[in-house]
Amino acid sequence: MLGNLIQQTVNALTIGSIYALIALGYTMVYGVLRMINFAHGEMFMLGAYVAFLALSLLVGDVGMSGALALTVAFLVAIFLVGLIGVGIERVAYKPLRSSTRLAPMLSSLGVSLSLVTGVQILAGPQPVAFPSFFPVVRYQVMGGTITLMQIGILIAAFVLMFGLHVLVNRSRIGIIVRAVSESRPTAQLLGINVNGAISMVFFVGPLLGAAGGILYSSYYGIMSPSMGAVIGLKAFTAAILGGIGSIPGAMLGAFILAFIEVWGTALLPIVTNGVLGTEYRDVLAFAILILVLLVRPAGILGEAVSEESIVYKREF
Amino acid sequence: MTLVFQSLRKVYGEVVAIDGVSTDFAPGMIHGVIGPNGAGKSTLINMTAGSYTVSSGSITLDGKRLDKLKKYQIANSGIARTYQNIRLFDQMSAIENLEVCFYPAEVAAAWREVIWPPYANAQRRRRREKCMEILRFFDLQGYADVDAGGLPYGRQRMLEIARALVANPRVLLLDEPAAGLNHHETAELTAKLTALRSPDRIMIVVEHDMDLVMTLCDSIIVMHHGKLLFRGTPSEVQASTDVQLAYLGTANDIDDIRAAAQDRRAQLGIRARRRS
Amino acid sequence: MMKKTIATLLLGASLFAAPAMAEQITVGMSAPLSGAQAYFGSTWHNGFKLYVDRLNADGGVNGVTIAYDQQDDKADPREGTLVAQKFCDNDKVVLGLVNFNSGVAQSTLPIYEDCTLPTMTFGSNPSLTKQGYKFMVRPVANDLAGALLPAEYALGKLGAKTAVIVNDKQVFGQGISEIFAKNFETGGGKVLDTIAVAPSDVDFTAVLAQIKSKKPDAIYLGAVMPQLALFAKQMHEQGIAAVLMVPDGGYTPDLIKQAGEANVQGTLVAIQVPPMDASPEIADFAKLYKAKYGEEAGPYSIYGYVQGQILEQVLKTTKGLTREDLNAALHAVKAKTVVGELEFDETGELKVAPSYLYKVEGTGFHLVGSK
Amino acid sequence: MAAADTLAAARPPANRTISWLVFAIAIALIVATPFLPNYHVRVLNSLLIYILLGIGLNIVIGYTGLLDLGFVAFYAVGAYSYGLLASPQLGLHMPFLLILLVAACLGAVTGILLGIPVLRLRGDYLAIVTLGFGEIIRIIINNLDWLTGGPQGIARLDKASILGIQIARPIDFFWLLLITVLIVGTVVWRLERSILGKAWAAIREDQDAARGIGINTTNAKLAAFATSATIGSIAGAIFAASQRFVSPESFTLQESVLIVLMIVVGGIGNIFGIVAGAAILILLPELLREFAEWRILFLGLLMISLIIARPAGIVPRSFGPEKLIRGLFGK
Repeated sequence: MLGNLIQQTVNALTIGSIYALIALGYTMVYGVLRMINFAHGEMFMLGAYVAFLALSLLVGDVGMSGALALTVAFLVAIFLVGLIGVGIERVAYKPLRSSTRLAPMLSSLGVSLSLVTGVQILAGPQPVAFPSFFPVVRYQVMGGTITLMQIGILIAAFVLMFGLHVLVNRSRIGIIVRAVSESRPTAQLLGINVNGAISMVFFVGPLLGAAGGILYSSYYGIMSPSMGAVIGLKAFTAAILGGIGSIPGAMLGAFILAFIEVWGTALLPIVTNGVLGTEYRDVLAFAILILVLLVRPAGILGEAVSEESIVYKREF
Repeated sequence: MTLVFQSLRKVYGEVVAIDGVSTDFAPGMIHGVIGPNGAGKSTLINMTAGSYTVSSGSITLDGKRLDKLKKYQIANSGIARTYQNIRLFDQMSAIENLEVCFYPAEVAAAWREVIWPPYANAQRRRRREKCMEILRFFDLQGYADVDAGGLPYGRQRMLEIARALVANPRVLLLDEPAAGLNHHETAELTAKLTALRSPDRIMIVVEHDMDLVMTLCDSIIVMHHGKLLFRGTPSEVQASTDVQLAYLGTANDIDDIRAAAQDRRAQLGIRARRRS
Repeated sequence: MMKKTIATLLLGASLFAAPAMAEQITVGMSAPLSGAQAYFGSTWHNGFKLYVDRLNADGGVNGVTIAYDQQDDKADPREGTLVAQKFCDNDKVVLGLVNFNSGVAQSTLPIYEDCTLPTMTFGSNPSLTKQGYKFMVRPVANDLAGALLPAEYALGKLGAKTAVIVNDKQVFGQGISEIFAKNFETGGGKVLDTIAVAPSDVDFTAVLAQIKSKKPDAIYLGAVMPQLALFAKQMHEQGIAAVLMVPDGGYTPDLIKQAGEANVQGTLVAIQVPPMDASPEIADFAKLYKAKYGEEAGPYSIYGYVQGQILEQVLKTTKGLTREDLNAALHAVKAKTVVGELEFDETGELKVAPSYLYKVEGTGFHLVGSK
Repeated sequence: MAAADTLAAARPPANRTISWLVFAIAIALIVATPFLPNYHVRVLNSLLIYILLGIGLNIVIGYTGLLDLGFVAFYAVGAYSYGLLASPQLGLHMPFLLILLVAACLGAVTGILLGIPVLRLRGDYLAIVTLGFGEIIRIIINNLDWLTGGPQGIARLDKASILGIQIARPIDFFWLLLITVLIVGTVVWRLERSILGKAWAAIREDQDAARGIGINTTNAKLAAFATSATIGSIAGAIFAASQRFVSPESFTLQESVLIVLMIVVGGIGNIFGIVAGAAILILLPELLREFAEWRILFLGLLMISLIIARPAGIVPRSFGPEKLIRGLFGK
């Protein structure tokens, strides 16, 4: 039982850290643009595909080997996807910045549709086996099984999140991004390069998302063009749960969601005496989300908006 | 009977924004609320209108407790307000901004408007005429069918006051109505507000424009650090050293107060114009 | 150039006027060609196109060439009905090769019935043939057959006493796993638990922990790829020793590739397809497919190929090329195909539906039973 | 009288040519439909169902300014009402009109029940919660096998008939849907112009200020939610009757998103905009069906370009039914 407990906790942490990497992208974009970026899930998917492509080029054509190729592929992929993110923002969202809030959101839906279909056409619609970034090593900890992969994912995710923390809180760029998040008009008045800050966010968000995608594909050994949709929705839910716009909130929300999923699957049939099986797991997740929002309408760490501090009179 | 505050308090976490204010406002008069930045003037308005909750104490209008009501119920109890940052319904025409105020009285018959066109037309005509009247009072009739968001800033301020008047409220709360207005517009505003004085109506004006407050108001409340510092007629306020201290720390000249207020007004004006 | 065009036109006109056997028939093909299931739909269709193109290259069947009109139904019942109506309205379409998904077939079959368009329906849900449709046949074994062999094998050869059933709560996965459960219990086994997972799930560790504590002899997983591979992989990683049994979707090299060779050893896959090396014809098919499309055949490609063979036989025996004629011929057909001789009963179901059971050994599938 | 003068002056002139053109195309299409092949009629039916759904959802999104991403839940409620009350599933075979009534009521009740807890949430939080409710309803339908048939759905639904006239052929459904769209469209348009509609607009523009003028925003939003749900549910019942099969696959999140897209691409808050949006997003993929994946790619790129070119939608907000009528009759 203890072994199971430990193992499920590690599982939840692993999944949660991947969710967190993606949720951060949602929340950062929301912070600066008040926009739900529906195409963000596709950055996750692109990460895996670009890394796969890079890896096969490195190993196949360049002849690089093993661990080095994996590391290079990982870095190249997340960097490229970051650039793609910036490009997408320029083309599909920037022209809509002064328009209603719905317009860029729906434009991002179009981007999402195009990216998924584009990859389907280029790489084929079927799922593809994805190489493991870590050797298969299992550790037995008090009866539970933990893999090296899980440890690797946790470390990688935490390094990235710590990097983001430093970037946001300790660097000049971070200050600029935070200023723009606080109030775009004021930042503009103060002569801050708002476009630069937005580009930065659209670079860092997809970069983290892509990292999440690579770790995820590596963890499950598979990638598919449609994988962004499901995970994207989950990460978005996590970001909302934690309080969208809040960076710590996104991480917290992601881990809470992962724990709900893992423990929901394990406990639902037991608690309800078999009436509700694991198939109701997503219902449980959404129900908890709804309950949290009823108590805290702006999410766990989100700031409640008062009437006077509202930025937009229209919500959409 | 009057609008009464009874040891009103508003607390945000550690910060006490309003600290035990007790006062009352008589109908037929225009009451000014002044005080330096952060004195709690707007908070007072927001609490009265139900935009903010009341931490403790009570607000009653004609003996009826308001502070436990929801915001829309407070509005329907005869309290209307304007906002420091104009909050019109931007994509509705000027006259629609006024017409919608008939909602509380007429929503119960909305279904008749849907199924019976002649009734709907009659209702619409009636509403329109009433609102046109108010628009004319504010010289806005020419803008009736223009989207409120597209009006010049000064007109928006007027339209917001017009909107507050549709339901013929007992209490009219004006939160910095002159903010961002030029001299000409301010004069116009003063004239309109003076004309709105009526024996049944309690008008409360929060304002930084001292000239406006001094000429317009019958009675003035001075707020300082969330407390009621002074209450009196304009001339009493001008004579009070307490008030001068509150505004400027050490100053003793009402002209300095005026200058400080002017500064604040200019800032607000910039902000407000940019928003629009 | 001009002359040639006119000649063609004239030729066309004269052929059009010719009685009875016109030169070309059109087959309406409908399957998900976009979206998550596009791979299954398109590779299945490719199998059919592969065979038909070869027939056409040889001058058709008795001079009749076959054209196809391939349409995307997105696995959506609403879109399926639109496609169905499109085929119905097109007089040139005399046969349908339709609906990969039983759910879509449920809403399109009444339309095909109304316009008397005979179809070879692919959806394998048993209920489809129980609704009295006169214009459909199902050239593949339904789920009843697909889930019988694994249950018998588990009980008999493996001596399994207990099983846990997992399904993805989709039409196919749920249907087939319920039938397995029934067969397993009729044969004397005990179903310890039935667990449903979401069709989008990729992480089964929590479910597996639950299963682990029940210590079943066998696990039946009613789902499709890539869930089959993910489940097998995680099951092995959790150290669960039970035998994993999966339906036809797992009969693909992807199962072994995606799960990792070590993780799927001993997994049993039931499918209606004989081994690719079972006969020269099948090996031939696999080679031809790869040559034409540049990739390995999909899990359902061979069915498409078989349907091409059925069509060939139908064209050989039909009286005319009207929908009614083809329908009659289709119901009466006895077709020799790469999976054996196929014929239909009056409900349109295969009289004998061959089914096979494979075990994953190394990087390949080894036949361990057939029926 | 001065009021009337300024009124006339301020209103934009009605464009007679465009009005007549739109009117003529609509009439021509309606008159021609009985002579079209069944496939085209079915496509038009599909279009009409989406227009109906669009009209319903537009009340919440376009008029009231609330982003509802779970609209498909009400569509499902209506469809399953028909599925359960007119099929062998429960052995019930109720008449179509009665089911339509039941579906409408159920839709309204579901709308209110879902609305009560969520309507105090703002903006994006409302969006995710409605999305969650949409998914919850779909998952429950998918798992309540004993009632809904689970993923297998409910097959062999009764043929619909109204007062003894059977509604079975595509063209029958065309007339049924056309009449429904006209009735619902008119009712919704009149609602929008009523005092309730004005309150919805006020909530959309600034819900705090709306409260400040005495609007009980919760009730007004609930009214919007319930009306919209009722329409969604009616559309669902007709959809089920025309498909004669219901299964959870028809009620996915993508469907909700598609309807939102229709509204925004066409012109938010405008009934004609919905028609335009539906035409683009339903007809275009239909015309390109054989191109499989390419058509989806094309659609995605088209969506981006359209939204960038016309962020407020193809049909300008000002070109509503009122303007059409004035354009036609020269008032």
